[in-house]
Amino acid sequence: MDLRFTPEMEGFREEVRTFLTKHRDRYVGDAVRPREAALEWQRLLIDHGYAARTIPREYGGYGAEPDILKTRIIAEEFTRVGAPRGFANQGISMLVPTLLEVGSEEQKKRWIGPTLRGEVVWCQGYSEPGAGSDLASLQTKAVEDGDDFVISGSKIWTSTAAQADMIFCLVRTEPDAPKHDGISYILFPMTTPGIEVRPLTTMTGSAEFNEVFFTDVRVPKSGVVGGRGRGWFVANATLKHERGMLGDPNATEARLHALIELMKTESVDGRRLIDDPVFCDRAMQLQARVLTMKFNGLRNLTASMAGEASGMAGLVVKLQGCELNHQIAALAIDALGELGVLYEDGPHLRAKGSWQWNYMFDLGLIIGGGTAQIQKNIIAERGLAMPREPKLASA
Amino acid sequence: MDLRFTPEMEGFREEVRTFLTKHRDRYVGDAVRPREAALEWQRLLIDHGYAARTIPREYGGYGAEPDILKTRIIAEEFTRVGAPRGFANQGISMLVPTLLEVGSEEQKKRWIGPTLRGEVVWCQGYSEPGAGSDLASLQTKAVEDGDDFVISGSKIWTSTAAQADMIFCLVRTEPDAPKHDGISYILFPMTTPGIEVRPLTTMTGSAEFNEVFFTDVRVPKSGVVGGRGRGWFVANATLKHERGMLGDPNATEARLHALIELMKTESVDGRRLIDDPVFCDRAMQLQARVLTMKFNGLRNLTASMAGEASGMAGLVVKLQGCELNHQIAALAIDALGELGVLYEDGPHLRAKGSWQWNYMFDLGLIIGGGTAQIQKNIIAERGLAMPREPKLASA
Amino acid sequence: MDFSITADQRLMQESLARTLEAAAPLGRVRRFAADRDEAGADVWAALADFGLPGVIIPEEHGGLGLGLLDAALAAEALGRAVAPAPFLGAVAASVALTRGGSAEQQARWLPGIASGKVVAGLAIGEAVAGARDGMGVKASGGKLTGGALFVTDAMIADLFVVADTSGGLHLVAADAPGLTRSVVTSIDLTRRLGELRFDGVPAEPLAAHTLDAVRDAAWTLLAADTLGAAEVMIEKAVAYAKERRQFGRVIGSFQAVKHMCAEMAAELEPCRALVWYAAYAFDDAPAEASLTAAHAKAHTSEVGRFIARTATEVHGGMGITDLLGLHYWFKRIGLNRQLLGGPERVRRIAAQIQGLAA
Amino acid sequence: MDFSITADQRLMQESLARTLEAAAPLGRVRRFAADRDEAGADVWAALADFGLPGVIIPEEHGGLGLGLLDAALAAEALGRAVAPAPFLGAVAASVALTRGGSAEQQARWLPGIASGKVVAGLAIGEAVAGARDGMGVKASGGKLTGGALFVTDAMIADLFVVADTSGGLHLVAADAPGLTRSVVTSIDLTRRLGELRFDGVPAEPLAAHTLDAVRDAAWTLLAADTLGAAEVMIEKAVAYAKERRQFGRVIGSFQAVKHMCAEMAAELEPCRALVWYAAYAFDDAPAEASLTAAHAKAHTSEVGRFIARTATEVHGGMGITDLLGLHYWFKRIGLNRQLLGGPERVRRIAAQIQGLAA
Repeated sequence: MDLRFTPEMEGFREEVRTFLTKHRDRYVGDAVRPREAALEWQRLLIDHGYAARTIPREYGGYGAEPDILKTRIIAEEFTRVGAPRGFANQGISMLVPTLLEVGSEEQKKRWIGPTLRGEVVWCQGYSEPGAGSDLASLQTKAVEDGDDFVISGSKIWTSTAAQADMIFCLVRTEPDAPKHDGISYILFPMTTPGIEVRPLTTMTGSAEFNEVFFTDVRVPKSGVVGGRGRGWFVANATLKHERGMLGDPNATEARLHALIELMKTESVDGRRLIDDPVFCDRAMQLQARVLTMKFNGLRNLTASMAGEASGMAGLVVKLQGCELNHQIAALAIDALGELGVLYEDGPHLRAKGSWQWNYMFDLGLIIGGGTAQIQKNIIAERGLAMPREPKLASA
Repeated sequence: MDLRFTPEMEGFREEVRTFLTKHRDRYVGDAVRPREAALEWQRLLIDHGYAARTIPREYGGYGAEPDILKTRIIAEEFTRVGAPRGFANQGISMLVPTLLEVGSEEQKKRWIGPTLRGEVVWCQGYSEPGAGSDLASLQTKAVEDGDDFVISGSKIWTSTAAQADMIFCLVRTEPDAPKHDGISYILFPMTTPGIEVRPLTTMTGSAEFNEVFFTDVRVPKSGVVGGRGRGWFVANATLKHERGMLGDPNATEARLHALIELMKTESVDGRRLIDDPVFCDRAMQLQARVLTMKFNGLRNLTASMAGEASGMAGLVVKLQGCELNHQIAALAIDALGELGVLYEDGPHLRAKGSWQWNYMFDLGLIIGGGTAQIQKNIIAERGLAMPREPKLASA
Repeated sequence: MDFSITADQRLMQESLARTLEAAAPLGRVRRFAADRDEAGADVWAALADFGLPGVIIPEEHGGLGLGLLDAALAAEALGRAVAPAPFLGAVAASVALTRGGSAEQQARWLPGIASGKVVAGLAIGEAVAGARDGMGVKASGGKLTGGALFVTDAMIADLFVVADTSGGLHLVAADAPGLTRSVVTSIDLTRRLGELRFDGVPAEPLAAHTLDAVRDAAWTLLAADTLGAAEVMIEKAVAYAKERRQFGRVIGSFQAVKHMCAEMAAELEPCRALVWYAAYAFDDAPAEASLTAAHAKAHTSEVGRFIARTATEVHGGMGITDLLGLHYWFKRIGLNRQLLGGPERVRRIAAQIQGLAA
Repeated sequence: MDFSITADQRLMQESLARTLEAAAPLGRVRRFAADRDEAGADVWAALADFGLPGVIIPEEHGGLGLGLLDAALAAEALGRAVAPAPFLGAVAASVALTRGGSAEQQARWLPGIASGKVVAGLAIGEAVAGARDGMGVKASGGKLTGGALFVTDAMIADLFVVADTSGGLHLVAADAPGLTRSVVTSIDLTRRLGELRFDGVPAEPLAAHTLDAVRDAAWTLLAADTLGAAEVMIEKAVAYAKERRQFGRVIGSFQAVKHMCAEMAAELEPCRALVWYAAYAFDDAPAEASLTAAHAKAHTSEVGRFIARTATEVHGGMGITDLLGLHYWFKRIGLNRQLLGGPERVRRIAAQIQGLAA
């Protein structure tokens, strides 16, 4: 346990600060389909190792060794000045790590660089209307035809489907194999004929997701990643990365900070919200949880950089992180009282309604990417070696 | 919905008050083995219809019609002056209702009266070390031998076993029948040779329960209640009464009242506990729950007196009532701070350590008489018609 | 002589449910939610045919002459249907007038309210739940100045019940000079809120100490509305759990899902008795009315949040989609929770009512 | 350069666990609990052989010269073993002396504490958690007057670290004139508490502003003790759930039981990182030390209560029996929760530390 900053590290911090000051007028944030200025900023970040830091240079990354302290310094300095941290889309957070683990050399060379630079935008085709928690029961079929597969079926919960160039998708290529062994993980363009995207409006009032329908979509077999019939195992590697992403402790800490600022600036009957001991106590309860998840995250990062399994400390991140985000939003709504239910627009709306938006969207995150119940099964079975759900007499 | 008191009811209240004033010097409370004065007080209560009120006169009760208002008036007036309400042991709350439902005429005549009057003390022999939640798997066997059964095995969680005259006990009389059909419900004296009682100390530090061991205990077959092999169904009638008893809303209301008094009289750094907004808020949360359970109880009483099933309102009483009692004790401990952990004796101890005692004992009640998990199964299956636990392939 | 609702009350509730099925099915509610300028006049007309606006108004003024328990049972039905209707204002104005109005005021306003022709809005938020954003209404010389937020049905109301910052209650006609109103949008699009600005607006004062009764009635109705909405969420969750299959079995056979449903039911069912009692006490046990109304409001709000969230979870991803529309109930419960005070605020008042807090 | 404990620290913890298995198995703890006058000298001697009393005392004074993180890892092991030992007082006195003692005081006391021969009791409860029952100590002219409750190891201590009501810290020898002590019994019989009465007792003042450091260290150790005790409760619950059969299967195959275990683990595991960090910050990031120690204490107490209760429930009826002895861990967690401030009190201090509360 040693988080002190050596002179070398303080020098690195100075370097980051200098970069951020110098390029202050070039800050441009993430977007599904980034504009040229954002693409330029992203390239600049990669060139300096502030994005895609540990991804090998040959695939378009910066190629640095993992270093927990430098990673922390970059995060701290970017957060301090509010500089955009580079793209964090599903292509970068899910597909790139998967390709690095199981992609062919050609796939890595072809896709990782453009994805990192924001030139290729991806969407994910995993869940289906009938295959949610039980993802392995997916039914979208890919029938072999010469060098191609012909794909039919549908996917749901596909965010950015309308803007994406490409999809990484799970399809059933071996209909007669046991359910986990018949799936392949395949990449193909969203411009392929036969693909229809329908926006899926949620409780927030916006369509954060889509349904995607495939009717005889012909795609080359060469798009398969990690071997035909191996898709379930490839996808599980990817899901692991998603779970990490959903429990980002830095984002949670920023949200708590915003909550406390809100409570210091807002008042009711002339009394600041933070001066209400009941709300203050709840804020402190959440702050303790934020700290546990922040330090738990540093612990996982240390383990991951040392090539060690993070064990229980890793398994709990998604369950606890998503719930915590939801609870922070809930306290903001409660402390705002009647103002807390306002939405959409109007002069009395706070933070563009983002507390309510988060409260609802986070509930979706608690459900998505493995429901809380599935997470608890995983924690019990993998973390505590408890028995798996027994087989049924009638199943 | 009409809880107003008519002049007739006000007259009844006056009658109760007169009784309580007149006999003020005769108040004697419950005990496992009551003294003569307590037995006299109990008889007086039965004679006036303040105990055993609705039990037929021919079996030693008062023989009144069910009347929710009179019941409520009696409870209120006795509580107001702190008069003991008559015995509430397992014989009265569990065995008597069972005998009334399924006992033979001879069993009713022989046992109900002496039990009501406190002359015969009972204990319950249901659970076994290997049969807790899965009570029907009990293994204590009763082997037929002429007019007798010879009983071998052991029971656990038997309170008052050391003081009891008699036991109502579940034994397996038909070893080859399906597990629910091989059980009989039988009454026999605790003085029968071959019975050994060992106290079972719990986390409270006292032995509220016992283990009871049977070695070739010979008892007459005539003690069977409700028919040989019918014991499971007889016991379920009794368990229903136990569930009602464990969720007594009057006791919960009294405990909340004591908590609020405590918070008004105790202080830290010169400030009363009730003036701490965080503790006050928790007290109000619990008060709301106490009110829900109080009125839910009146609703159940109304249904029961009208001969209607109470449905969901009845199914939730044990789960919610036990938890609420536990939470009230928890708040008392928290509000008392470091004083809250004191126990046993000493000048700084509050209420003889009863808050800690209740906190621990109530946890036992949450577990006993059907764990919280079993209660939730019951609520889901009986109340919401959800599927029962599916049969296993290997079971 | 009992703690239950009567057969008549049960019939009334069932009949109202049928009326709402016809007049305000989910498709109708969706149209109301989508068109923010739509007044929902057809729904209100159907409820007026039923007599609902005058449920607690004495028969001599054209009402049904029933009690707050009947109004609460109606509110439960409205919550079940997530029905758009200015019902809260109608009952609140009825209470304000019957408890605090002169005979003349009663005769002038109650028949219109009872018939549904006069729509009433409730503007007591600041006095009950505290003032934010510089809001609050001052009364001086029969005129009102200031602002009120979170006013129910502000844009379609003909009459407002307004509380000033000292707790006085006033009637204000919607066309009174100096009154301006604007839309305020909440998450719950099945109800309409607005903001009122008062610039020396003439107002009719009501009797002192009427605010508490109006508040208690409104709290009880909000609790009943949440009760109804939460019931439906449980029913939908249970039905979905019995139908949706994953891993070769219906998800309702998984103990985790069963227990989520059991916990929802165990939390909600006792709320019903408290809501009933609070409504009963309003008319028949006045000493207990404020405390039980406060607890009904606060506790049902907490339970409602738990159910809104848990029922959504049981539905998995479908729970958050607009396809299913479960979010209408989720948001209805969300608005009920905050309107006229969130649980923490209302519990503080509950403590004050008993002299346990300053 | 990392967020983890070192291989040496892990070895030390494992070795301490073996020492405790030998010196303080449950049977030994039971005897300590049963005989209230027993001092547990053998257990303390074994720990002294290990060097534990001087874990954070500089080597020049006979200690191991390690940091609070090492002490916290030791406290975790003690909590796991529900071991009776005056360890909290030893570390607290070490902090008091190293941070607030003169060179002379350090030389006089630290070697004895390091060897385990001088047992120290901690009497700062009133200053940290508030005074009840007219307690509190006043300092005047080098003498102390008043009373202190919940003093650790009061009856066997040779030396007390005492806080006065203005936050000043003092050393008091157990045989100082005017000092009387008496037993106070808590639910947790694996630790001993007592009451001190001061009647003009001579005391040695320590440097100003030392109390916060003593408090932070003590909070961190209490959190670590709960962490260890809660770990064991989860382990025991999981083991029992895998072994106990009902309805023809092990109860751990029921999803309800699995999820209870999963929830316990999910709550506890992140506490570990916070306890580590609080201990690390105590030595290496002083600006964050008080806040993280407060949150470690309060949050681990809340999680500890949840686990104490849930692990007991998983054990069914056996969980509450003395046969199994699970209650020793339950009560250990219960005392840790309240000692030096319950969670609400400590969270209030956490808010004050950040300037969020007065």
